[in-house]
Amino acid sequence: MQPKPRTLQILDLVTVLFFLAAVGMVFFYAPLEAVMGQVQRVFYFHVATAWVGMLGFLVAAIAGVAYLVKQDRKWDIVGLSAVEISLVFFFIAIVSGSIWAKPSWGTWWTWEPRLTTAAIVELVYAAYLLLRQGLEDPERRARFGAVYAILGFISVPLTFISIRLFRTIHPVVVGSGAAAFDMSPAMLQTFLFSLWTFSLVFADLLWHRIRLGRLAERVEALKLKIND
Amino acid sequence: MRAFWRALWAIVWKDLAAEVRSRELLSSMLVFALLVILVFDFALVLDVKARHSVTAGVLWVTFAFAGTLGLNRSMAQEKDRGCMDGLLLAPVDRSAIYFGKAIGNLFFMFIVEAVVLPVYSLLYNTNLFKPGLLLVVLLGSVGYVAVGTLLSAMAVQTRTRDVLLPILLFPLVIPVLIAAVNASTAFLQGWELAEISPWINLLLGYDVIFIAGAFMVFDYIVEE
Amino acid sequence: MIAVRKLVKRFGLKAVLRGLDFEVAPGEFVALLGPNGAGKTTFLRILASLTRPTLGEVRIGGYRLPHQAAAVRRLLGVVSHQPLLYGDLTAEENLVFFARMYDLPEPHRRIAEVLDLVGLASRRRDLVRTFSRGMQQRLAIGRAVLHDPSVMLFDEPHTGLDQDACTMLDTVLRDVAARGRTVVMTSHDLARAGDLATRFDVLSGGVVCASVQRSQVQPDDLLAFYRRALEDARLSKTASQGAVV
Amino acid sequence: MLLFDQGPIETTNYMILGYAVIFGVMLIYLVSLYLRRRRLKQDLQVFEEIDKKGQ
Repeated sequence: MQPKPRTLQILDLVTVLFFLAAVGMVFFYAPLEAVMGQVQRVFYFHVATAWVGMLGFLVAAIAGVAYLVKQDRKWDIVGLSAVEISLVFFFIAIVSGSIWAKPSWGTWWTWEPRLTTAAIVELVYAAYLLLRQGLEDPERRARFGAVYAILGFISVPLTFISIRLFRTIHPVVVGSGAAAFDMSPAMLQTFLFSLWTFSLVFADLLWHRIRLGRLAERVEALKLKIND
Repeated sequence: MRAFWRALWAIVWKDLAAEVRSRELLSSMLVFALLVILVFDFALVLDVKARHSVTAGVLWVTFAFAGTLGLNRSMAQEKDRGCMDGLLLAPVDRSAIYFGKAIGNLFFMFIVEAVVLPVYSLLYNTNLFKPGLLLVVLLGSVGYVAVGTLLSAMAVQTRTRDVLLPILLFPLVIPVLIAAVNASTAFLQGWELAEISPWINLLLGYDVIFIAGAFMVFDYIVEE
Repeated sequence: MIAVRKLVKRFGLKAVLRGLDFEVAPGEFVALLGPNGAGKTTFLRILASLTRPTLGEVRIGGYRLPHQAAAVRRLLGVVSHQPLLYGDLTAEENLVFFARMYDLPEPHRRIAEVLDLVGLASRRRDLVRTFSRGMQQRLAIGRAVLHDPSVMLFDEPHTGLDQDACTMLDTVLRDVAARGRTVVMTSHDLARAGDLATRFDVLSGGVVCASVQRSQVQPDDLLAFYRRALEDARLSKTASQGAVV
Repeated sequence: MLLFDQGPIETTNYMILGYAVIFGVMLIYLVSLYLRRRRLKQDLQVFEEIDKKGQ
């Protein structure tokens, strides 16, 4: 195994520091929200995890295009890594969003456009992984994965628009309006800082996951060499 | 260009001719579609008022479910006896194969819809034959089949095969289903055109985007 | 007619073909022999333009694969161990369909000719589903020669056929080959290949490891030649691995 | 940290639950990355030894 690159070590350190700082800001710097109380603090990391999920989706689609053009396996590893991380973070976003919704809207789940779209994206990713699982030939797995990641990426904005359109015609009855609140400067700072921190977390995790993929590839190559 | 169209229609003709012989694709789609309607009737215990509001939903779920049967079967026919290789060996652009299969599938969808709509109208004593609704059915089916044909070509090459198609397909066609259901309801309940047009635009947009997308990536699905 | 240089095909990390060189002159009938998993089918699929090569150069009739695939496809007739036919269409309809796919100028005259050639004229209105395996395979040959290709690829055409059907198939194969066509056939049936081919190549370890002309080998010695070729390939591989240490 | 204000609703439990999920799932993912890496490294070691012996 190649030793951990120096840049990655630095990125690890910076990410951890930023993460600790973000946690500090969320709990000690951001003021208590006037209506919602403590639960509003979930909001900062909830949005940040959703942001990471979207970032991963974007990276997976770009990696998909790159794979189809270059036919280079490293893009397949990037795509799979991005999807896996996105899957985890979208899951966090959905569950934390639901926890936030309970006291705010009085229900664990509402068919709110963003929440619903996130759930559908999660299903697209699940389908992506199932598709890969059903294919033996790694080259075909990479190709189909790339195609599906691209199609998924195209469909999601349309899904969001359609749900949005649907909900404006039939407005959500349950606790509408409670979702909106004004952010004080300290809140806004915390919010933006969280977004920035989670972007770093994403980059760091992606790098680690890609390294893991490359390691797996090396093991696979060695296995083939021995069996030969 | 002439060769392209000849090959495209040859594939459509081949699919239809084989179907006229075996009828296995349409018969399973139709029986299944009618069963879905029946199941909905029992499951939802439709009283007159409730039925009125869910008609479009029931119709589109029926089309979508019956559609996956047809899509699977149509692509499995190509895969089982190596026929897909036969198509790929022909000196035509791969998109002719995609469009040929897609038009064949679309045709089967239309036949199912042409049976389901009057049967539903008859069973529940409503008239579903409104020009607006037919337009929605057309646009919705085009989008559904455009994505479905592409994904069925992927699904038949996997170990899990038939099981995988709905899992791959449904998350991607959600926009079509939402838009088609809403537009259908709107036409059935006689809404204002201004309220309907966003849905029609969405369907049109989806159709254009996904036909173009499928056209571009189909090569990567069928060629090794 | 066919020129392959340093062809490499990998499926993922697994190399199936490793720098294969292969040359076929016009009119030759080459039998590709080799154990299962040697990469015969993969190689034939690359020649058939169904699989893209990872590295290396493939030329057929002067056209390069995969870039000039459409031109190559016009030259190729392919028969695989699957019939590549539609069971719910009649023999004639199958051929009509493929004639359209190849955009043939006078389809009906040509289809009648081909049906005569493969001896199925009397069954032309029957569904392919009702055909025996041997008849399906003959019709598959009919489909492959429909557009009068100059290069023919046979992938284990005898698979699943009984003795009689094999003999009939051989007659058709010989007939097809006799018209000056270049033929590459994979087979693990040495006796059948020995009857048909003019040259024998052995594929092992992802390369062509031995080649012999029919004139240079007695039919009875073919098996010995094949065994020796595989043994040599095994030894040279062990030797090359030994050299690493 | 706690401001005993009259205004906001008491939602501390939800906040704790939310962050338990956020940190918990992230931790699980990190552990899974670590475990997968460790197993691959073990495999690599084993295969490298076999490879050396084989030659």
